[in-house]
Amino acid sequence: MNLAFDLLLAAALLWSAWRTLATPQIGRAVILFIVFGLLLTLAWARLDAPDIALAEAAIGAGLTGALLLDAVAALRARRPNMDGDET
Amino acid sequence: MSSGLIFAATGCLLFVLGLGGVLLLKALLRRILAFNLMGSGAFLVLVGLAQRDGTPDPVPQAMVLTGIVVAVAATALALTLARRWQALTGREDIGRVGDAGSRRRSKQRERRKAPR
Amino acid sequence: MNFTSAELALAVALFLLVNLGAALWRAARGPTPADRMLAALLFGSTGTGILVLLAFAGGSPALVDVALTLALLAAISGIAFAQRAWLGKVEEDDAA
Amino acid sequence: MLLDALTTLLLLAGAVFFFAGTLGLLRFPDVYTRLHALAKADNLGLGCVLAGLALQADSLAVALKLLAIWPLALIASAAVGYSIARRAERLGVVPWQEQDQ
Repeated sequence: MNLAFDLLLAAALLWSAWRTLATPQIGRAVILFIVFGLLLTLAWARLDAPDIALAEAAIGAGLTGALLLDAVAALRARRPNMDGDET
Repeated sequence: MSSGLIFAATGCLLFVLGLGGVLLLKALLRRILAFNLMGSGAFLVLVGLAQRDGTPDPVPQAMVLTGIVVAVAATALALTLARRWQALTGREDIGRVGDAGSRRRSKQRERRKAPR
Repeated sequence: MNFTSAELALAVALFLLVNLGAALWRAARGPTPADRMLAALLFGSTGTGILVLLAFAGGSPALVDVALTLALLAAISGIAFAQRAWLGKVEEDDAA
Repeated sequence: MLLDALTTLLLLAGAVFFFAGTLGLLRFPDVYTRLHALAKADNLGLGCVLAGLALQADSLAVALKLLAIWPLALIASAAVGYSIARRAERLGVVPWQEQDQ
């Protein structure tokens, strides 16, 4: 059962990483990257590294996601040919 | 096959995926994402291979912990640079300056081609 | 019933991971950006459950702290999404 | 023995609720209903799992820490759910209604 857990987690990691790079829309890619970070937290937990899992949960899931989403919004708002409807 | 070995192999594949993304993708945000994936792959290899016969080795774990924090700082810096680059030049990718890879130019070319 | 509790915890964790696989499908194909973000939030709450179960099954109590952090901080990206990044229909044809 | 049986029951109930949440996320028609599935079913499942594991904890401190996760997760989930629903409403996402008739 351990082996099945690890293999499934590895497959989910690889698939989300691949979709992150392959989706055409940058907003979707960022959300998939957040999902990748959450899955990576589980991977650190499986690798008996709770301190790294703690750092990844705080940084990879919270901080990096917020930074990337903010950057996407800022780039989109300043793009000239597309009027981002600011509400 | 232990879980360390499985995740080390996953880390290898992630590194290759991220490297391909960094080399092949044009948009800056995507390159930053690919760079982060590459770093995560390297971290997985470090921790996974350090876990011989069940007992984890604390030194690579400390290195990876530092590396994660540094990666976030580097990502924040890269995002700031990308925003500044877009504010200065209006572009979201880098190529050679004056290259036809720019998004606005290819749009113009399409528009020129369209009426015929 | 010849389960020990640790094995049961690992089995439930595996089942939740299968659930996460299904949610990954929604995160990749969801029609609107909000659906993708909701899938990411599901990863946060289900991931908390998996971490607690792994802490029990693997016998390392430090993972409970990780679960606590994950439960609180997975919400941050959701808030950032709602406040800053979700601007409406622009995202649908946004090819950068 | 009773504690073991209760833990088994609570863990299985938690798995069922988590499964219901995922199923709702996959099958419900619009943002509001999916939000509802996510915020209610998943947190109930998390509460069941936490209560079931707290019964097995070897010290009171560990059990209390396990049980402290639940209200915090509830607060975080409520904040995110409110935020996303208000944003959707302000963007003009129309709530889904039964199409036929």
